[in-house]
Amino acid sequence: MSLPVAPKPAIRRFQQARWDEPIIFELSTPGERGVLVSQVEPGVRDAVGDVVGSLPASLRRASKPKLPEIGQMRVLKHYLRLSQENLGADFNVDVGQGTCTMKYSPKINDQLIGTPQLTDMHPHQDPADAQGVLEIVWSLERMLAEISGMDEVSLHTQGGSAAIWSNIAMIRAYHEANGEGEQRREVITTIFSHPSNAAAAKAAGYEVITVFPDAEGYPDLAALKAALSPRTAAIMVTNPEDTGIYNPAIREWVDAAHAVGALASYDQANANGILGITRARDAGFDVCHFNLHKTFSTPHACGGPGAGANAVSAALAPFLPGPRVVRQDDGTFDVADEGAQSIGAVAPFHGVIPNIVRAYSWIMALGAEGLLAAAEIAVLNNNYLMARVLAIPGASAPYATGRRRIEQVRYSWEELFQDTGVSSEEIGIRMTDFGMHYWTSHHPYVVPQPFTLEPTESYSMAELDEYAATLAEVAREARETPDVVRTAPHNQTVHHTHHDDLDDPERWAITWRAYQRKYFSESVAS
Amino acid sequence: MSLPVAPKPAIRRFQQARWDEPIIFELSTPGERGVLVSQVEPGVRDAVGDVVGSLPASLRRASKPKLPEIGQMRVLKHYLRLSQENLGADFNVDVGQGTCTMKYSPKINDQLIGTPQLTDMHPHQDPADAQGVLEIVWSLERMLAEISGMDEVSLHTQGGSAAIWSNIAMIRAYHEANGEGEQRREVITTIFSHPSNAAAAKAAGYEVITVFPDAEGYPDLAALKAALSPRTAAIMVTNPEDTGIYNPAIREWVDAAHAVGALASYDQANANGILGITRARDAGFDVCHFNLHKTFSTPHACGGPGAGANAVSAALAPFLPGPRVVRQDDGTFDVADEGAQSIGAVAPFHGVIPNIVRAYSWIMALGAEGLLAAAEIAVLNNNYLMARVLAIPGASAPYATGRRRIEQVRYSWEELFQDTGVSSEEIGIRMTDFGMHYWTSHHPYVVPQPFTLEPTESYSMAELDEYAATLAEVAREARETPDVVRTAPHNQTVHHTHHDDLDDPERWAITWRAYQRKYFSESVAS
Amino acid sequence: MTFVHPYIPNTAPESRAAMLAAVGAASIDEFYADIPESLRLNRSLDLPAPLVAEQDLARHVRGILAKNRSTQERLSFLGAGVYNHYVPAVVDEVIGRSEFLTAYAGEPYEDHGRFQALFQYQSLMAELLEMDVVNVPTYDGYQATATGLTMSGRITGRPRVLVASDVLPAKLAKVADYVRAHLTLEHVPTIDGTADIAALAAALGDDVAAVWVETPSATGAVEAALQQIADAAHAAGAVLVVGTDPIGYGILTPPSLGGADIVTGDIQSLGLHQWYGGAHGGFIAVHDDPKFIMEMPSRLFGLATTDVPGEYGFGDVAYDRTSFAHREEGKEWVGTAAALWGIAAGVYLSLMGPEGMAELGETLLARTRYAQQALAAVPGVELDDDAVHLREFTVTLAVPASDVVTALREQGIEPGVVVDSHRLLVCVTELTSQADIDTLAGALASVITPELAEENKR
Amino acid sequence: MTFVHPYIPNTAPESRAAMLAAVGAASIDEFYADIPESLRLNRSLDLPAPLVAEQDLARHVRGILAKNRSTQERLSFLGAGVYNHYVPAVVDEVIGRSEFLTAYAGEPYEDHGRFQALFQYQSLMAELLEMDVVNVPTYDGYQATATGLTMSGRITGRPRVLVASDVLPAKLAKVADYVRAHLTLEHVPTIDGTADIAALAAALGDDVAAVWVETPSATGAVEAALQQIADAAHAAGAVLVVGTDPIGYGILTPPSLGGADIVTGDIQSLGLHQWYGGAHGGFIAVHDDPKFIMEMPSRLFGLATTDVPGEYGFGDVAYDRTSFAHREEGKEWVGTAAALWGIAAGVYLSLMGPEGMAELGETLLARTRYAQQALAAVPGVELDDDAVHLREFTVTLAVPASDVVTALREQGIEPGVVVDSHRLLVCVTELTSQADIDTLAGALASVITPELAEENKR
Ligand SMILES: Cc1ncc(COP(=O)(O)O)c(C=O)c1O
Ligand SMILES: Cc1ncc(COP(=O)(O)O)c(C=O)c1O
Repeated sequence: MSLPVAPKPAIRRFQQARWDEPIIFELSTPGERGVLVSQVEPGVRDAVGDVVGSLPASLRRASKPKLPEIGQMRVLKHYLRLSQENLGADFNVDVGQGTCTMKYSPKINDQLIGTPQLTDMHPHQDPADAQGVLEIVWSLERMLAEISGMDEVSLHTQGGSAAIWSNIAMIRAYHEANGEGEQRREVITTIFSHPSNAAAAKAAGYEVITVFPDAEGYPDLAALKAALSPRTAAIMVTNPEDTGIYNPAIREWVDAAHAVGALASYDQANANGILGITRARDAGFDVCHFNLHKTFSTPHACGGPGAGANAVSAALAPFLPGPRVVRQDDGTFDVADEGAQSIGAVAPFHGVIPNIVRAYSWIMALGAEGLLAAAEIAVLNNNYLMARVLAIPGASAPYATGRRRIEQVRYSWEELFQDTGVSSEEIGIRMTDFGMHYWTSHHPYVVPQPFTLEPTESYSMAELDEYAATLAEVAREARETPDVVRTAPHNQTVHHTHHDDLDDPERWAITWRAYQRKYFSESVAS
Repeated sequence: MSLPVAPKPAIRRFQQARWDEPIIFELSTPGERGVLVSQVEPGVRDAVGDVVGSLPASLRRASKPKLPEIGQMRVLKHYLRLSQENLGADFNVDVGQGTCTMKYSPKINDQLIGTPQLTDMHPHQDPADAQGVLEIVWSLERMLAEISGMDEVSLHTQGGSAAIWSNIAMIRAYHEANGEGEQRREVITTIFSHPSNAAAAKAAGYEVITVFPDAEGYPDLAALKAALSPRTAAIMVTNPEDTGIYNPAIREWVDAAHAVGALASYDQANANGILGITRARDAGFDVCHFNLHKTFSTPHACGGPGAGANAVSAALAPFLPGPRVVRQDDGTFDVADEGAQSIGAVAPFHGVIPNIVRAYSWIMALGAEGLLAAAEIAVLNNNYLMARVLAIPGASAPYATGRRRIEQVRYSWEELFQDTGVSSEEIGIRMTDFGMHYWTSHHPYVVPQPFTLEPTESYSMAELDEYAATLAEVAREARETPDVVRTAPHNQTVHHTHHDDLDDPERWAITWRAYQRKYFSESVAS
Repeated sequence: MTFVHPYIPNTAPESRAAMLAAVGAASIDEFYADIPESLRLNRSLDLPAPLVAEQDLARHVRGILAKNRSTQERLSFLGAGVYNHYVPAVVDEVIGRSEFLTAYAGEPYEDHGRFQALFQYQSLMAELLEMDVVNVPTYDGYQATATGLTMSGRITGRPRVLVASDVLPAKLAKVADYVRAHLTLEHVPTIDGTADIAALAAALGDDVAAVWVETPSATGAVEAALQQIADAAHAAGAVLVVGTDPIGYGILTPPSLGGADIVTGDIQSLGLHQWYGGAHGGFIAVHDDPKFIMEMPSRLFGLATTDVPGEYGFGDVAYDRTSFAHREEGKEWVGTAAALWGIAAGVYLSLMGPEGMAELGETLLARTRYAQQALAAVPGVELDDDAVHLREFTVTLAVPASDVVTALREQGIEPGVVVDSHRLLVCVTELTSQADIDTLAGALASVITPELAEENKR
Repeated sequence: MTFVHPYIPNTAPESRAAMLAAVGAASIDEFYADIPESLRLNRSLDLPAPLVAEQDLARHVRGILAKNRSTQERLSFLGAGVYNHYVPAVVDEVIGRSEFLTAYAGEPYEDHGRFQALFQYQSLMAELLEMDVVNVPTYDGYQATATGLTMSGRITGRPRVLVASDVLPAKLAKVADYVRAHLTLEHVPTIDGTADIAALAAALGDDVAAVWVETPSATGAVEAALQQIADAAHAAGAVLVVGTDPIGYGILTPPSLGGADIVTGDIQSLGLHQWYGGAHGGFIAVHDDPKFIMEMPSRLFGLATTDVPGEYGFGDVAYDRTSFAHREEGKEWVGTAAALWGIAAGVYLSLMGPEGMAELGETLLARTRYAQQALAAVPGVELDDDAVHLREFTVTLAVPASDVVTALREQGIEPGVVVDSHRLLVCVTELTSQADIDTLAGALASVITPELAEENKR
């Protein structure tokens, strides 16, 4: 009776696939073809003659581009092998990328968008032929209006930061329309608001003032008031902030901004903890945005396309980007030009259609009750995980001592670092050895040796336990076998990578051709 | 100037993904749901009352099945992780599964079949609504008739062995129709023909006579003639055989069978080396079959569904299975019942429709010229690889000395085994450490320490070189560090596995419930 | 060759030339030296011109398939062996994974995922069926039942099989031809849709290898007296072979608990699309009894330990049974069958869980009952029996069934499969809504006018 | 909660309760203590009833999407920023891989595949464009050009941009609003579809940051005098920023060889479906010059060595440029943009290779020319210019363009995009066959009758 398999160890024995593939150019074999192009019909050829030969010399490319020549299966194999060397959220207990709401992207939604009746639609088609897609755009706008409490919604942008840009562009247009464009040159944000608020405001020509929190990590109302003035165009804040702390005085913040004639812009990229609980409108905001690729489940796609949604009050509605999808009295949908005050197009056409359909489907799968459940369980998961993490010697959650957090927590390994010299970044790299992603936090590291975890609603208790146990194991290693941590990764596709080449213009190699030229061309060799 | 990366080593540094996942039952958490079922409408509920309560007691299941309870993402994650632990042909230089024609299955074909206009078709629909699928079935039959030279084709079966069964079932019906059913009780095959020929004949009630090759590995015509008699129902042979040797006297074999009133059945599962070169009909066969999942590129699907195609002469056509797809005078297609002599259904409906469409698409992508190119390059690849393999000390290709082979070769490590004690099976296991599949050969091991390689047309010279170099490396290890080979795998998902539990009825565990019952139930524990 | 083909890398002229040179061949023809000239085709195959550009191929095939009208575009009540159940997206995602789709016959090392997924399939089916042993799927339910019966013949050494239920004609044809070298089939006519126990008992004898029960039967009738049949069969030394569809066993008692020895059937209902009838897998389930197991032709994946504690290994159980090991000395044969569909069914059951299968079973019973009531309420439509039905049932119409089908097809409705001049086999699933059923009833009523009914009575 | 949701495992009551207990909370409401009561919604959101069963959701969404008629069902000559190029199946296969689709911001270790795939994308684009540096894609061509221009402003410290080409109105609107805090745009009207070199030279001055050329322009005209423009711009100390579509550069000289300093554009043509205009990625290419590179806001993936010889590692080049590193002190901003589309374009170029891109370019030129000829042969249709056109061109019609569109839509044809009362922008690709073009010409001829043309002249 020998069969029984011993129980599995507490910590997963993981190894990432390793294919050690060359760079694709190295796979080239003269003459091979990956896909063939349809030949021009003889009739066309006869009618047009030698179109290439008759090009002006300036337009005729002298030699073919040095793309690789590879048969189809080998191209496929190469990229499939690379895919296995990538830790998608579908494989991961992906709670380690705090602020990014790595929730489950339902496969049914990927399947639904695959129809040619979406992939093969052109935005200039007769609206009569596009009633389905227009209906979904319009319906999702209405849903997000309800979820935010705002009046009108635009889905044009391809990411959260682009939506933040739209926010500030509308604010700018609004003040200009009111003749205050010259006067209002400042935007106020907080250090725990996403960096794109500061950066987009700057790109729009504003000076940026950053408010720091009080000792307990709460946004500092007094500091805000000191910064506000008639020069203020807007406050642009995230709430809950990256710390997972909800600003209890958010209404006062908005009121204070309004008191000096500024607008209030709410970064709700990640609204995951408060869906159905509280809304941008309830706190008095003039404009907010959501990331469909966070709160509303569209996949993160290696870093996009995501999708941004801007929601505004009636006062800002005239400034929304265009074109607009409208519902006519007979219930059909049409495309209308943006109005005269609009900031115009912020991106081509109507936004990231595949993600708009996915987000619509996600909301339809959950409804009001489900959205609330998502928020509540995300918050439950977060507080549960916090209890587990704080039980690890060396980990702490600075600020708001003894209080609960909303959907994420910015933690610190400061104590562990002081004890061992092992940094948060090193711990993150070692976590990959167990098949888990871990991210430090946004810069600057106001919290020392930071890491931000956000479990969302997608993970079961068992998965949260696994993540926490793995963190604890790495922390133990940091104390007992720090070299194991410092020399990580050990179970990964690649090994410790030297970053010094990446910041030196003489040495960096941003493309294969630059690499060849810099290091292997005759002139270098000689 | 430090960047340049050293050249990659000659042998790929591979590691298979390892997730160490539990068995799915271990992931169960009470109350979780993976997918929800549509609720019955209140109107239905009212009309029918308590359908479960009103079942006879004998029909009402006492307790729910002990399936696991798992949220959707965790189910997905589990199976995705398992998928990464599997070496698909898309990832592999898959020349190691000789006789199986592991060629490229074009992705476009997978994409084409994904339409609801194929997935959601019911076989009893109005033929007017099924013209597309019927056209493809009919067209593929015609194409295969041309490729085999036979008169009629049936696509009903789901695999090559099932097609072999159809062959023998038709042969049996034919002899019975001729009043020779009682007399003809024997089927002759060769040892290098696929085992399913022997096995299916036995299942159909025949005695099986197996002919062995001559000293040079050529099928032995004299031995065949000695075995033939009025008791012979059929010869059932593969050609080229598993050795890659084409029987130059194949016509004489068929004639000899015919001379005693027997039929000749040709296993063309793998016709890859002779497409457009020579045909079953040309050698006089009465019936043959193809595997669409070998020669005609449909994916092997972890072991099915494949698809079999039976092609017959006019004399055997009345015995083909049904229903039949027919083309009417007006060019439309219809479904017709099989005739009175038909062996009837051999499987539900019209065969493996997704694979029928894939095979059709593959042929259409190549045409006559492309099919010939596939054959010729498959044969070129095979002879090229043979040269590489025979350059490895310890490897040999028994039989047909100094001659070329068609599409595959049965090799032997006998010399290496004599020198080192390392077996072909052990070499195969070690090959997996480099991300490569390798198979010994069909039983019995007439060739000692055998391995059969079949490179097909899908691999570039570079990939064949890589495979051969890896084989050479393992052979070198067998001589220099045999323990490395013997204790393999080292870079795999799992490690050396103990097979002794698998053959003992007391110990085997074919399902999770049997495992639990046998090893963990109270009665065992006590 | 006039083209370099993307599927055939070495059609690139330089590669081809280099390889020929490497093996010292002047031309590819040299490799074919063993094929006599008399057998050479020596002309081009007569096939349509190739569409070597993928865009052209795609347009061509899409154009043909666009001639189809799917059951998404029609209101379908078609069953009879292919069922329109919902396939969760995760199922398609998993079996669409390149690693699974394109793998074949790897070792348990490199193909650990396949072995585990199929072991899990076996295990999940085992829970649904309450049987300890399930095979890696064979082709389809027809083959599974055929093999279940030949197993009974080998186990008992007896020649007769009693068929106690109504069986789909195609299945019966397949089984009959398959087993006839070893067994004869005798049909014991059913009463009211299910087995005639008395007649069956009378037909039993010590030459009976097996009693074969289909439940749900070809008309969707569920056999409520399975245990009685089992007892009678066992008393006669016969084996009880059941052919079934597993879809209802979240709520219905599985045959093993009614005394079945070998349970067989098709897994198309468990997560496979309809595919014009082109997607099937056959399961064969037995108890953990070597007498039965050693007669199974299919592969069986079992758990094994490895050198590393806590690691599940897998391998083939009792491989020596198979034709792979011993050619004609193995049990029937084994080959490429339906593994991927087995993985699909495993994912399906993993997602559905006990609650899902129970709710689904209840939904099917309720919708079936509702459809029976709704149709029976149409003048000129009569239910053929009052057995418990799952998913399918037959009605007798006052007018020719094929006329009704023709008329309803014009309305975009496929009302069912004609099983007899005036009989129709109607099928509903969880995808058939109440409104759908009401639409069918309305359409039937409009077609079977009282007048026509009158006419037909004459 | 009344349901356990498959997407939210801990809605299972036992788990929920266990977790609350573990953290010592009586209810979830405790976690929200910081949210003042006055801000609470305290009612259910007013949303449609959920479709929690996947089958119901699928039916609902499919039902809505079935209202669309795609360009597979219509004959489409629509372009204007979204192009119907063929997408090889392998592209969709790769970007459909769960590992790529759902990954986000992993380290180069765990996400080696993503880094390599995007480094390859950069490198493949670099060959097509003959430039040494290409970014990880930003949102779209609009953004790419806008950023190209703001880069030029930062590099030169100057305030004016001269727009030398016809630009799509929406792109112009986006760019104008984007750059206006830093730059003013001045349009130098084109002649015969391309730049008016003399006027451009006259407008140049030492306050000009950049000359912006679009080629192909909004009307598909290819700028043949790029080098002259570059020379003039460079002489004035300005940067040449080109907005383009990379699809033609298998056969056309890329802008870098005509003196462009910053080349920007959209990758939709390279392997992305039309998606109703919802799939774009923006590239920004520069030479390997830190003055330019350090002004780029996007991420740049570069090669690096690892501890293991022969292993390619990757990492972020000059990360300190970015807003991730320095908030408003970074260059503009960086965020989630279009990485997956970049991978798609990389796979596309890997498949196409030099021959494929060359053949495609030639095919596009030939089809465009053929379409121009075929349409110009229709009475009442005139070509607007005789510049070299790639894929798109405009015609002036003797009747109102919107009437023509309305009439042709009734025949299932989308003849093009109306760009002016009597002007139509017509687009062809490799998917537009000769027969398709002939159909369009025939349909136009039938609509623009001489009579109507006459009437409209009055
Ligand atoms: C709060 C917040 N705001 C804005 C963003 C920026 O979104 P994106 O990455 O789509 O540009 C993020 C995402 O990281 C975020 O978490
Ligand atoms: C020559 C030959 N015949 C028959 C078969 C059996 O085909 P299948 O595996 O589809 O049953 C094979 C496949 O291994 C084969 O190579």
